[in-house]
Amino acid sequence: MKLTQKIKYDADRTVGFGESVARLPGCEGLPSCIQCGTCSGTCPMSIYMDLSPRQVIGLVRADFKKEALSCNTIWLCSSCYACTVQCPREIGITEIMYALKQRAIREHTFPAGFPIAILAREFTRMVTRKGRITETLLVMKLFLRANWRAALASWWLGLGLIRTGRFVLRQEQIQGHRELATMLAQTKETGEGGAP
Amino acid sequence: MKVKDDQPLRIGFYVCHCGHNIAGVVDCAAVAQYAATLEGVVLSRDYKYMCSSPGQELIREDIRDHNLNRVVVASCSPLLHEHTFRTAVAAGGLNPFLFQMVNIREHDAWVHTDKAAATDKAKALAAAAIRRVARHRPLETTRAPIHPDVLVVGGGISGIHAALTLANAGKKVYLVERDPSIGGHMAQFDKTFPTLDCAACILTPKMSAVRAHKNIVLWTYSEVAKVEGYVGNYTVTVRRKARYVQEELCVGCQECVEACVFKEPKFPDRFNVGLSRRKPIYMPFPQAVPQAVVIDPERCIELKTGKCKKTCLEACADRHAIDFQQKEELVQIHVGSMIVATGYELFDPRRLPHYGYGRYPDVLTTLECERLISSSGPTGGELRLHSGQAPTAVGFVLCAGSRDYKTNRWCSRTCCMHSMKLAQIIRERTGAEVTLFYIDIRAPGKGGEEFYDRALAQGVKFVRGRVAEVSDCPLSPAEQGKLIVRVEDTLAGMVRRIPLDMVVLAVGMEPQANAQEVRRIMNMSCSAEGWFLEKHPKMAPVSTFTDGVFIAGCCQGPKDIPDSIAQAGAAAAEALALIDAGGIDQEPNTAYISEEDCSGCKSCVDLCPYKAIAFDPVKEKASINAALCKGCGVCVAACPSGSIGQNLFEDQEVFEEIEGVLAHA
Amino acid sequence: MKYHYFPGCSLKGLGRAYEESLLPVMERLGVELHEIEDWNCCGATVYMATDQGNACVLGARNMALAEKNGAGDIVAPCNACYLTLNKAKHCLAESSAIRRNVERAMAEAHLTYSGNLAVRHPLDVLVHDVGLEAIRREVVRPLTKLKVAPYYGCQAVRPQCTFDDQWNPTSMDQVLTALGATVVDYPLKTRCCGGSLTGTVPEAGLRLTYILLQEALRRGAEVIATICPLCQFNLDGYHDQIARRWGAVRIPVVYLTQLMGVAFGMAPDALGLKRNFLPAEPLLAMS
Amino acid sequence: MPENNWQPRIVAFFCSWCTYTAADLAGVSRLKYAPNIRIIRLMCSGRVDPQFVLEALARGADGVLIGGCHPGDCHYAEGNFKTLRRYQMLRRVLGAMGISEERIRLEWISASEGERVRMVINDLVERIRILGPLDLPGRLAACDAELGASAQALRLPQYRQPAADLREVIHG
Repeated sequence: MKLTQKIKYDADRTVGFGESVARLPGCEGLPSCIQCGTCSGTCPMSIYMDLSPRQVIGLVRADFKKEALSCNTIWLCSSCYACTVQCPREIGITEIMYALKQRAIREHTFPAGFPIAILAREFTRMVTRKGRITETLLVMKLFLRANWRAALASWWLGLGLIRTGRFVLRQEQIQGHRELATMLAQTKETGEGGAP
Repeated sequence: MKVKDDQPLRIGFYVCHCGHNIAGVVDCAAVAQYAATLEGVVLSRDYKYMCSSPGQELIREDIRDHNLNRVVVASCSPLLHEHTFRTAVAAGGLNPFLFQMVNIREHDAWVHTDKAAATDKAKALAAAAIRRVARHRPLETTRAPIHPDVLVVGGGISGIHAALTLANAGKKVYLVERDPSIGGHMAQFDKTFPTLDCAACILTPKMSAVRAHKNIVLWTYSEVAKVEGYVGNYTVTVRRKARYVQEELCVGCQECVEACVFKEPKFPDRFNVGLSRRKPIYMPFPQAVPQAVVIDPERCIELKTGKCKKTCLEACADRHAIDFQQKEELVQIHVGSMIVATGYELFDPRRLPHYGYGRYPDVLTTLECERLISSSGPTGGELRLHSGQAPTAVGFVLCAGSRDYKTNRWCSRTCCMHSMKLAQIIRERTGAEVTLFYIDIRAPGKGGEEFYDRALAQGVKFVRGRVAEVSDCPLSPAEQGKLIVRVEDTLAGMVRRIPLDMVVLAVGMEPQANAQEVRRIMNMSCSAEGWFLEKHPKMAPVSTFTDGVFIAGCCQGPKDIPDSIAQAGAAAAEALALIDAGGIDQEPNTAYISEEDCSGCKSCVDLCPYKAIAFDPVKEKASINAALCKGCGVCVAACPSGSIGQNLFEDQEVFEEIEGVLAHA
Repeated sequence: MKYHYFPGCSLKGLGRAYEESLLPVMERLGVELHEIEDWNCCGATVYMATDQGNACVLGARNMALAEKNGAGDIVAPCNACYLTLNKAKHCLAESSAIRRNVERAMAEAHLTYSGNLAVRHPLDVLVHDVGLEAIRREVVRPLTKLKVAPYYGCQAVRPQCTFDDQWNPTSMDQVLTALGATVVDYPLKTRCCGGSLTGTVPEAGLRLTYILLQEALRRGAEVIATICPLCQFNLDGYHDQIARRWGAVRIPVVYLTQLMGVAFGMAPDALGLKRNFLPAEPLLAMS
Repeated sequence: MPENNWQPRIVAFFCSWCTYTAADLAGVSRLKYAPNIRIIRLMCSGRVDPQFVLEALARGADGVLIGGCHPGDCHYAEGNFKTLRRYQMLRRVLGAMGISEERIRLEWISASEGERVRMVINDLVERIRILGPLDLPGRLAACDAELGASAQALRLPQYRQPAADLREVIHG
């Protein structure tokens, strides 16, 4: 049996992390959490999470940044907002998950080849360049970059789409795609993307 | 500046530190130094606790030693300690109204963080009071008589206890209850925590005592319609609803109920929260007081159509207690004080669709569960599912609707204990597995923690987590036909699905739906949540802002039976103190008319809500009856010739205050 | 009744049957939908979750383009578009930092965003603007005896919902009743379908889908009605994979607007009804 | 007073039963609000003589807040309705005198609304900050000087204090 110390020292904390999250729009409710677990109980994905949403909130509030950013919880959030609606303290739990996701992306604290993060990257890239999403192309990219086995397993899906006339290979693109790219670049320069 | 009687002004100024409460934000020494420079101030001190005995003693000695003729104290709210300091001033030999108070705690130190600004504000307020007090004149209080009779509104355990206490002290009490019987929620309980003594055994003797007491006039099925007057002298109109049964003739034999043309009970029975049925003519519950039946006009065929065989009349025979002609009555009574004990309502869990109340028949409220395990309940005390079977697994969902920003933000204080009580009874009687889902177990008070211990020892399972959802969607064979609770077991650190037969929602307390109406009638205030507001949360917990009106029990906020009874006793004691004092000193803030200035325009006459202003048609002047004046000052502000003054709030006094607050930048 | 129409990427791709049924049904009900010219992707929750500032730019551009064409609410049929556009609107109203950021980007394209247009779901429009009575009048082929499970998905009613309850919405139930269908009591009506997780983390995402299908079947539904292209795709697209993992749960999943079209007497082809993986047999049989 | 460190000064007249008590509650709840307010306690908002308001402005207040019980809740039955009537009249008078009506405000605040006290005071202080100093004493002094000069020129008797005039406006 390999033993590891589970104790946390104060030096393991990133002091001010919790407060920095609580300052973001929609995350103001963070300090009022009473750790009742409604969010975890309500969450349809919580059964797969390494940390329950409640625990993530607890870690963020206690400034355990590394732990909060490296869990799979933030990536498994499917944005269904069930927790936000049910929270007795009206905490924007989904927003807090978003904030952590943004922070994790910025600090590259997610597993390499993690499909959710790759989907996020490919998705934003396609929108930025083309203005629209061509779902079938996006999914193909995702499978190629993240998990080629899944791509093989899903060959039937492609066939089905072709059969039902929904398989699009021509990339959709808006006329103002260049203009849109400039607009989006505008915010990058100032670093005011709303991300923490 | 000179005082009216030509004595030079000698003002003593005191600024209180209130420990750190004031001194932590306001520089008290600086305020005292500043005040010392103001006109008329001969003595200026700062002191740690002005309201303490040494603080009061200081005022007394200074008045004597320094020949003070005015006193100003800058400390907390005058609503809290004005009386204290006036008494100290009087003890020093001065007229108590040659005093003014400055509120630098509630209105300054506690609400500001900028120390310089708060100190400036304290100086400005002090300057205002010093200017104002110079204008004060000696005043005398008048004493209003107190009518010795008391009205108690609400016949739950609080109202019952208050009424009995007063009646035992020899006072005449009117007890008015909205329902056809007294008893309130407590009558619906099986046992009471933490002692698990039988609720009926301790309540029904008190109910009977009310009925038998010669000093109590009990009016059930009645409501307070109107209150006029003021402390010591209230005129109350009570609406006595038609019961269609002569209460004093009915002996409670219930032969009429037996004889009713409805052979089977058909209508939801309120006492059993709809879990059983009753007829249009019914006894509210077996131990009801008064023991008199009542007819529901919405259900009775005779009252609805006039075409009934009236078998009830035959059954009642020569007692003639049933009276279809009975009409609602308005009765006027005179009392000197009132105790409001109107209780609470339960949260309606239909507002939480994810808990499935109203959708799944085996999702119940704690009160419904209470009736099911009560031997006087619809199942004779057998806990049964909708299907008639006995449950093998029961869950209690705590904080259903409580501690939730979307429903009720408050903790109802009793639900943890109430649920643990039901859990223990279920464990004892049925052996079913009982799980309690909780956020925090709140078992304070005498015997509370021991009660929690007992529940644990009895094998009640505790899962720390607020239930997210109750559903009937099975994901495994074990879940088939069950109610499934989805919850995070926060101590075990995992999400669980727990199949149960019965789910009991521990619903909290809410203010009565008509609380606002009652508040208006009684001229009280409500907290933001809708509970009746006490005058001071600690120092005057059963008084209200209206003198002579007291509150007791859950209408003031959620509480358990011992606390309700304690409060009811306290309210009764307050009323007794008022009555036995024989009278009440009235603040001498009445208005008066200077006859030579009155132009006789009569514009004040109609403004007065107390009809205190009379017009003398011969002299063509108005005059104010000080005994009737309540001191609002509406007439003073309205008088076009400036001929009306108000003691304690003279125009000149207010002008000095205005000038004072603006004098310091 | 005139509205700006924001179809979103899905209605041009995987969810084209939604558009194919929405447009003729709305036209029949006298609702004019004017597609916003050169609209761009709303960004979906993916963009919102990773770059809120730019997600608001995406939303604001669409709304500004709509504004150029005059007054009127925006209709967004995809739940994710509906949520994202509304969220962008909300962020723009609440946060001055985001507003400044967006204004700078908008200036780049000579666009102005006033925030005056409401973004609405077609279900809201159907129930509150068109009205159940008008829907009932168009029914020529009542869906009598067809047992339908109304599935709203999550993002049509959460986190803010202006037109229905967030946990137990009933507006689609009302529309289905107006069509003559029998509405099955379906407590999972707002439970998440798995969203994009069916693609990224299939073992987790597909289980959500499976539970939804299974429960609808258990409650006797013959068809599930949806109002979101991603919900429809997730519930319809993985029957084989689900069958392999947990056993077959075969129940067709169609758009509410397809059911309306059938009830209005329209041809299945014209409603995209043949684009389902699992053919909507009970419906095809009716028309 | 130099323009750059000017702070609004607001005089408040609160009825003892509702608004004054609510302000006490704000204190007990430790709510924080702007320190620019000076509260004067009266038994009823119906006691607020329009003269009080004018006097406050004439003595240098930048704004006046009147607080009373909600309609229907007056401790004295309906004193607050009289306040409302006078308040509307007062706003018109001030408007006619070229003083922004926003400088005076009437609010119904019940004894339980401590949070509302905070909100109203902060909001009023902010609005007055935007309006800037009223400086009625300064303006009246300038006016006096001017009138005094012309009176001298016309050999009229000395002009009375303008603050006294303001009271006349109400009593006339």
